[in-house]
Amino acid sequence: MIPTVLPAPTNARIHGETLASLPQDLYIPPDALEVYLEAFEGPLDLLLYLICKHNLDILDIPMADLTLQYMQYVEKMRAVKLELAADYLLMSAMLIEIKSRMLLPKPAEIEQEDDPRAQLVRRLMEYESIKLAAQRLDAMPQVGSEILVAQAYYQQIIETQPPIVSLDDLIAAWKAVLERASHFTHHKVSRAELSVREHMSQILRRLQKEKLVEFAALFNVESDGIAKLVVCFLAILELVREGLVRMTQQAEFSPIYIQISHAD
Amino acid sequence: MQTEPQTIVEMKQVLEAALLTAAQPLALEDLLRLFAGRMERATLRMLLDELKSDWQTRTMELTQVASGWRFQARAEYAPFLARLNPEKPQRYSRVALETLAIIAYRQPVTRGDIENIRGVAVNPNIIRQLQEREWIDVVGQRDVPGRPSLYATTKNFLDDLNLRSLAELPPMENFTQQEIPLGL
Amino acid sequence: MQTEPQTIVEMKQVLEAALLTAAQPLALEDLLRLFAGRMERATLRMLLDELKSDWQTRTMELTQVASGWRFQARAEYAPFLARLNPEKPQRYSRVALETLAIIAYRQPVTRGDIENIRGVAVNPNIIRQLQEREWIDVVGQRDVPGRPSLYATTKNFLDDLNLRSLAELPPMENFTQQEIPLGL
Repeated sequence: MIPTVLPAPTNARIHGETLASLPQDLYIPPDALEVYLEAFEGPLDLLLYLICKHNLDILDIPMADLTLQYMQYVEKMRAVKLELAADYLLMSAMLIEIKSRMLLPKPAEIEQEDDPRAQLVRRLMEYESIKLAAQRLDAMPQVGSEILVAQAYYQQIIETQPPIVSLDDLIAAWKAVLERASHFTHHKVSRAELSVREHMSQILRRLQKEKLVEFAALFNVESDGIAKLVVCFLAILELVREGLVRMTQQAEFSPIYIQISHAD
Repeated sequence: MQTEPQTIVEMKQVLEAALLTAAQPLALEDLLRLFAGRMERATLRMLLDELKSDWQTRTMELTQVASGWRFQARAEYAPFLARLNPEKPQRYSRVALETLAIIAYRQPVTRGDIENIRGVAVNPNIIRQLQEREWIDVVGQRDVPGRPSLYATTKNFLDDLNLRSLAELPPMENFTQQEIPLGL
Repeated sequence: MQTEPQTIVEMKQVLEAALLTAAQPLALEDLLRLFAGRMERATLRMLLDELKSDWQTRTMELTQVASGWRFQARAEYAPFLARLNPEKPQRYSRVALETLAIIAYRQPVTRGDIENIRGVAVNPNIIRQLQEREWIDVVGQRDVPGRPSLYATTKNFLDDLNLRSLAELPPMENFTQQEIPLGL
């Protein structure tokens, strides 16, 4: 493969110091030009290559030489593969601009102006460091090739979980029930405070265990506040009304007893 | 280049590393490739047997299945491993949720009550499902022919919904007053 | 029902079984689930350290990467294991690697940023390729006209490169941050 015999430059020269050995000079067979050009990853890559190949100092680029060489490559490129050239043409424009700015005489008062090459140099260096970083990333061991992760077999069993019910689910369900119940107007949905209904269940639970409970014993006068006592009383009345419990009293002023209603 | 494993121990290590990291069971042919042709089948079998017994009392067992050898976690660890990938919790059906809501808001109720309110027969499985979850229980029987069970919600239900008492369920009275003619 | 592990040895066995079968790194949260909430984070860390040193001289090493803990074969076994899969997973092209390097070292970046650094238009296939590998993802949009997507590397990328955090990436050659003395 042709690109492999064209080691793209990884290191340029900085202040005359060579960071890596320079690539050998090129011989480009005409029919391989396209492949060769594709070996470059863009105008910056090509510029770095030219700087490297011609042993130029990246910090003191002779713009005339560089621009000339660059234009030669771009011409070849245009001849072979036009769609490749757009980014390269943009760079030519930039190079020519830099070159012309350097040729213009500078008035004394703006002598401190930045070297017009500075931005290009920054971009070249940024790109150079990204190229190096990319090579280092590529050299790192990766899961799937150098790194193999333990993945022994295990018999999967599914731990079943009970369905989750949120308060919102419950309320939505209740709303749906009420909405539909409104169509059955013959049915009476009695209205009672929820706390009353809760007490009804609690009293029933207690009566199942204790069979017969004295009325007064259902009230926890010491600990429950008035509100709770009232709720408890309402619950008993509701239980009686619904025929769920029976109240008995042997004689006037004798204790009242409550028990679950039994058919017998 | 890597030096080839020389000792029995080193050979077993190569086998162990391969079998622990393989996504599929490895056939004898695969395992032979590990040693680049410098391994006899008989020796390989012997090594596998040794490796198997090395792991006898450990977390994995080396087993032979149809397509080859693999390490697998011993069955006793399966219940723990299952906790890593819990099945997505299911949801109750609409019928079940409505049944639960009726029991919560209108307890104590019989199946007949629930049927009256919903206008359809109650599936006994749903009642059983809620009982098994210990969210509802029977708190008595109504004193009518057939003595139907009265259902109410339990403490467990309150705990699971993070409520201290039923009174913390949002009151639906405003809603019901508008929508339903109440039989007071 | 499974009895919960009681001793340190039993707890380490549950951890080992989970980590040897996981295929993906397991986060501390995952590992805590193995014990159904009956494990302190500090204890878990201690157990992991012990497990790691138990395996010190064995075929696998317990390592911590960005998204959690995993067992992986020691590097010395890689050449043998490579013989099992002679087809090397494809490495990325230079373009893809440079794009990845820019995202890794300069994140979060837009396509425009990548184009500025590389001086060439970004091939959308390369971005897609890296996204499909779950090495990069979109972490937001830059608040400029067009609201271009901002790309960053993922935990998966770090996991696959055996890193715990971006700080462990090889340091970048810092030509650009120095003042550039120009030969005027």
